[in-house]
Amino acid sequence: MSDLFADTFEIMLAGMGGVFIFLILLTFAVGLLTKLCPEITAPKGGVDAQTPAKETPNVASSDNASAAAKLAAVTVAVQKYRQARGSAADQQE
Amino acid sequence: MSDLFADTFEIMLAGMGGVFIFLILLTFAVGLLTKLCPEITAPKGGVDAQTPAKETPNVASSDNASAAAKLAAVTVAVQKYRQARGSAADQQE
Amino acid sequence: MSDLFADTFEIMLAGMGGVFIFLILLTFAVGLLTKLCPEITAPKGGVDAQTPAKETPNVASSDNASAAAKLAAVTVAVQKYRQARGSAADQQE
Amino acid sequence: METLNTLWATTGIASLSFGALVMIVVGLLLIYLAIVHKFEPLLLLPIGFGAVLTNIPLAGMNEAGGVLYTLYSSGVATGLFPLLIFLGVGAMTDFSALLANPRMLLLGAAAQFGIFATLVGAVALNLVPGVEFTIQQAAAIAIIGGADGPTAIYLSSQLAPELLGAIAVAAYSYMALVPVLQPPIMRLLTTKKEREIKMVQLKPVSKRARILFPLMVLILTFLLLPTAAPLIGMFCFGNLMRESGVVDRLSKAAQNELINLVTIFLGLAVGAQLTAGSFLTVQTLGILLLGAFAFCLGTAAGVLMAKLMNLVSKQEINPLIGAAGVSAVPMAARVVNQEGLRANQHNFLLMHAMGPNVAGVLGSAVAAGILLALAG
Amino acid sequence: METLNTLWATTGIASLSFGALVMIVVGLLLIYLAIVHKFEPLLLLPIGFGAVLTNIPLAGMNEAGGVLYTLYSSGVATGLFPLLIFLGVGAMTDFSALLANPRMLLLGAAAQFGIFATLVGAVALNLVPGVEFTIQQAAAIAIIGGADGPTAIYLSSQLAPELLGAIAVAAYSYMALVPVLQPPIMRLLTTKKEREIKMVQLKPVSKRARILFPLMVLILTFLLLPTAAPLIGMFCFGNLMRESGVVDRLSKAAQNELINLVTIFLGLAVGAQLTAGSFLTVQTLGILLLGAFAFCLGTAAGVLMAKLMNLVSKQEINPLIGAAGVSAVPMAARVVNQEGLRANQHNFLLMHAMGPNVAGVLGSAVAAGILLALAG
Amino acid sequence: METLNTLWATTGIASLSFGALVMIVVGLLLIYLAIVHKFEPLLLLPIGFGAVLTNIPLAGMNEAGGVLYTLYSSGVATGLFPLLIFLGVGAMTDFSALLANPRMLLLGAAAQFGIFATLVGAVALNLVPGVEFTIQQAAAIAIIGGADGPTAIYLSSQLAPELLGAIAVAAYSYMALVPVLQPPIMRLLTTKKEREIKMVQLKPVSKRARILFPLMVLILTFLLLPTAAPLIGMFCFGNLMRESGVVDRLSKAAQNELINLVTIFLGLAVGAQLTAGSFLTVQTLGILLLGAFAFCLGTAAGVLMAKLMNLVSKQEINPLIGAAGVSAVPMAARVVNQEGLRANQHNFLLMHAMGPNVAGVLGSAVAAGILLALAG
Ligand code: NA
Ligand code: NA
Ligand code: NA
Repeated sequence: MSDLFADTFEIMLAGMGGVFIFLILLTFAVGLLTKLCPEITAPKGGVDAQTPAKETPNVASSDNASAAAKLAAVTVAVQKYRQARGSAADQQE
Repeated sequence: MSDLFADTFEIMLAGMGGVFIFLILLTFAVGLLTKLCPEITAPKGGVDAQTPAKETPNVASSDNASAAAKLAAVTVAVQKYRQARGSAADQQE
Repeated sequence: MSDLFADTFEIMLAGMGGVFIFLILLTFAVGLLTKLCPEITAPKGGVDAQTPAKETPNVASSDNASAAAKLAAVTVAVQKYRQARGSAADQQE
Repeated sequence: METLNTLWATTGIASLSFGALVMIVVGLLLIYLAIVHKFEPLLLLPIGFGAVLTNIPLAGMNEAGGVLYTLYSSGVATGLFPLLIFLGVGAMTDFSALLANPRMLLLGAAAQFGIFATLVGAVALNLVPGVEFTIQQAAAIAIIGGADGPTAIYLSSQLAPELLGAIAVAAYSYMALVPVLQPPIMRLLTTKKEREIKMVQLKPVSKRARILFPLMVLILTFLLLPTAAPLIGMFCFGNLMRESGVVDRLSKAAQNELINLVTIFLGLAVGAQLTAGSFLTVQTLGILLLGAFAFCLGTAAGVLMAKLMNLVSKQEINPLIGAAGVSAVPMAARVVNQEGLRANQHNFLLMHAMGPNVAGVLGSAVAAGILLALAG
Repeated sequence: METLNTLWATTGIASLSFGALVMIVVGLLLIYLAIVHKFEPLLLLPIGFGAVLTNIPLAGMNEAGGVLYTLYSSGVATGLFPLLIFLGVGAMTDFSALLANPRMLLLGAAAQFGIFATLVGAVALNLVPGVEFTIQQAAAIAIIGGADGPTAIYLSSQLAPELLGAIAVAAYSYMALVPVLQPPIMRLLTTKKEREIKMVQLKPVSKRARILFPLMVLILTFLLLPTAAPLIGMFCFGNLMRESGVVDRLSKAAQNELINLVTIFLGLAVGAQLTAGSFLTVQTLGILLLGAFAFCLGTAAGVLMAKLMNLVSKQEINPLIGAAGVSAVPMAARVVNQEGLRANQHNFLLMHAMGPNVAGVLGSAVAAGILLALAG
Repeated sequence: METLNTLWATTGIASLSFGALVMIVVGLLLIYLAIVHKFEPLLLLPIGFGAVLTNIPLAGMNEAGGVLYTLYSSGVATGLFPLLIFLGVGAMTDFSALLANPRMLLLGAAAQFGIFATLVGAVALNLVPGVEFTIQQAAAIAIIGGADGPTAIYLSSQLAPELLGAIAVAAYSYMALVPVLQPPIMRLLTTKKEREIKMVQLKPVSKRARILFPLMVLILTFLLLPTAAPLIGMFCFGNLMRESGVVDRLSKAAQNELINLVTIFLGLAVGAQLTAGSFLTVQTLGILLLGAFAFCLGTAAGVLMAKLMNLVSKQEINPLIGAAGVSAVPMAARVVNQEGLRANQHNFLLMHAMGPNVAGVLGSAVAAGILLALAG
């Protein structure tokens, strides 16, 4: 019994040690990885590009934005409609 | 042979009896169930709440409704558009 | 060794022959098939029917088309919105 | 030269047997019925194709190591595929109409008379020389009257796998023929006045009742008829996933991906049982005959039960809806609706027929459980 | 008459055992918790249903030839289902938050203390008369502290299949109880000031880094801990499919169809292990007790590790996020966010807690590998 | 202390073998090619990952009980997975272009010369000391020239499973290299004038013809070449589901869920065959060499056949489209289109190349059937 206890205790120590060794090594590896593969600044522009789009619903009264949005809405809707009709037609064929 | 016949006849009687016993018991159980778990009147309100929404396309000329609908349309469409662009961007990356 | 060679060579000849026989027979069979099951002229009309729909986005400035497209947009968007709300309601229930 | 001989020996022409040829024609016929006449195409197209493949000589697709054999032994012989289909069907079934009017369960019970009368009929056919059905085979044939594909396939995989191909073909064919078989019987047994009966609108059913219903059915099955537990259990599991509202993604997967993929596999594997040796027999004729008999009797029993209920109870029901008790969801309910409209242009019975229709699914699963218990 | 006797003998009432009845109630209780209290319904609803089905007498659904047995032996005993779930989870996991702040891995490591302390605790329970856990069983129980369902099921299928049912139920129940179990511990071990710490915004991570990360984890596993390769390998495969961007249709199939279908099968098969003989034991009580112990210790260790890191490093972290290191994705991260908001209305910790949260998944898979190596 | 020793003994470093290391690098290389160079990523990413996993020492993922072994033995050794993929490919294939111009079948036939010439080539390689291919192995290698992944995997699982890994890698790699391998050959064998030939527009094809086509192919297979029935049969089944229009949900399931899930499993299981013992051999070099040889010969044969047809017939065809006869759908057709545009900016050959392209799929399935009959 106390043998089993001692073994288990040893497994506990070795186990926690193993988990920490593995994840500490991984920490360094990730640090290295993100240093070697930095995020290019492009995404910031990407975020900028997205921001106005996100705000569109709020500024829907402003002319240009709303016109663009409407066009998008129309395009999407017409596509949806056509798809729906198209697949219905397929089944009736 | 006539033994098999008799057996089969007995299975028929026991079978139809069993089916009826099972489903009659279930009938009473369902009666009890629907009595214990009545439908709350809320859904009627739910239906009311839905009705104007359903009519929206017909009253699209009335100002408020159409404005709301347009806003919804624009929002959906812009989201769709952005998703589409977003995933396309992902693949081009 | 040279036996294996001879066998393999024979397989090559029989194989190419077999492939050609199979696909030549299929060629004749397909010829017969398309002769027996000609395409009816209807599909051309079908293409015609689709053409104006495809052009809609381009003529979005023309009044009628854009009105129809807007209606479609609104309808789709409202349906989407209702579905979204409906399923959200389901989960909150 | 020898190579050419070998090649010739491996053509189908060289080892053509008459039986295989006939079975390939049978397979093509099923495909024809599925595509041109829309005979239960989801099952009969794969079954027909499986029948063609299994009868191609030398291909060995239904022998150990072949793909059809693999599908059959892992999915049909174990009962797995039909039970998974039943799970999906449970997830697709809405019991609202039944819960709103639980007396409809009686119609679903009565329509199972087709099953048990056919059991006797199959044993009686033993009097014909050359036909010899065991009680297990008779039970597997009788379940055709349940008008429920997965139930029929499951029961015959357990009781009489040697008849599985013929039974599945008969079950799905007659389900496709419901619009032809049922109306004459329905009209024969009802007066025009009865067919014109309008039924009161159904009350809405609470979500809680819809959630508790599959659990209640399961508990009843556990107490009364454990042999029906595989079928009814999987069905109720699917239905509980649907109604619980907390596992939407699983419920949708069961209704779509699961049922579609398993249908492809099940159809091919069942079709692979359609070999000359097992199908081109007098027994098959008997099965086709008995199947039609079972369908017609079940329809009649449902209609007559509805008329009996009208004698006893005050709240009238249109006896046409009794015919939907055989299940064949949703075809039988549509046929009822159509006949109702024929009698009176404004008599829409579809929703009312859904009650006996889904009751029939439960009814035939119960009947299958009883047959497993008594004839298994 | 004899037929009626046979029929009676095949009712569930006639062969009811007390143990089976209790287990059916346990199954219904799990279903109740899943539906009404939203206790991990995706798993606990199928597990509960499987528990009911497996305990229906005479139905034999968990005996050779039965559908639950077929699912268990082909999918759980082989480890296939939990590994496929892990593949799908990998395809659903976004490691951006972790890559932006790799120190979070330390929190995921610390929280595994719950596992190893429970290992000792389980062996200590052997001092209680009537309880007798082998080291393999202790290891399988301890992994409950990993707060990760597939890992727990996989490890106990390999080390102690006889306890699988109880371990799975405990694991998913405590994961559902995270919002109840964790907050008191989190508040006890932190000051209000600590809980108010705001963290700096995360930097974006390049696509290339996100692609290389699963490969790096895989290589580290290969070099250091091959016994964890099945779990971590499948997880990394899913994640690589997600991030690579070249196999979108496979990645989506893994996140949807695959994980949904396998969840249905896995749940039923795991539930089928909940039989009276294996569940109604003192051991089960021990498992439930130890599971709670493991969860609480893991939470505490994560929080304390965060405080320790604040002592050493200058860039402060909110110690609440240490609690997310137990995994229980995404529940634990949401609890952290909620506690952060309680301390300061403008303190949004969700994104920051995702780092330790996904680190905890890796941490417990590593711990499982070590237990397989040392106690297997 | 002993525990630490055990732990060390279970690290991958301690039991690293040179062969396994090389194979892991090979796996990573395949992943690199899949992600960065988009080399058939749907297959080569899972294959590469499977190759890494199978070579992790001590993990035993490809030994009895391991998950890769389970996938291989149940899905690849039985031929099930490649056949299901072929079913899905059938459901995705549109034969309209071929039906509108059935002479294209001749190009699909000619391009199979690559296969049979390679068969001789493989046997000839036996003259090189250290290389020893049996006729079965030679046949499995030759099928790489079919430029069709599932066909190659199916045939080598039946004839030479020990070479399956190398053959699959070669087949998919060369299919990815089609834009590099084919254009020089195409230009070498054609004049600029020939490449500028514009082809007449294709007539539309009736729905009925598209439905009857797969059945016709099936019947021809049954009569002439039953050994090709598993491949061609499953392919035609998928195509019939697509064209029939009555089983849309099954057809879509075959094109999406089925093919996606099976691709994940197939890729992992095939990759698991890439072990040092079976891959790091002189034979593998031979296979890679012969595969390139087969591709080039097939391309040349297709182009020359087109030129021959121009000598005989009046309705001119652009000989470039002969190159699409090797299949490699749709990559080869795209390459043809590109080369056509290079010769003349207004010469769009894509639709015309689809005819020989899908003919090549049938052609290599026919060739596989012949090889099974003669070398099996
Ligand atoms: Na029925
Ligand atoms: Na964890
Ligand atoms: Na080819």
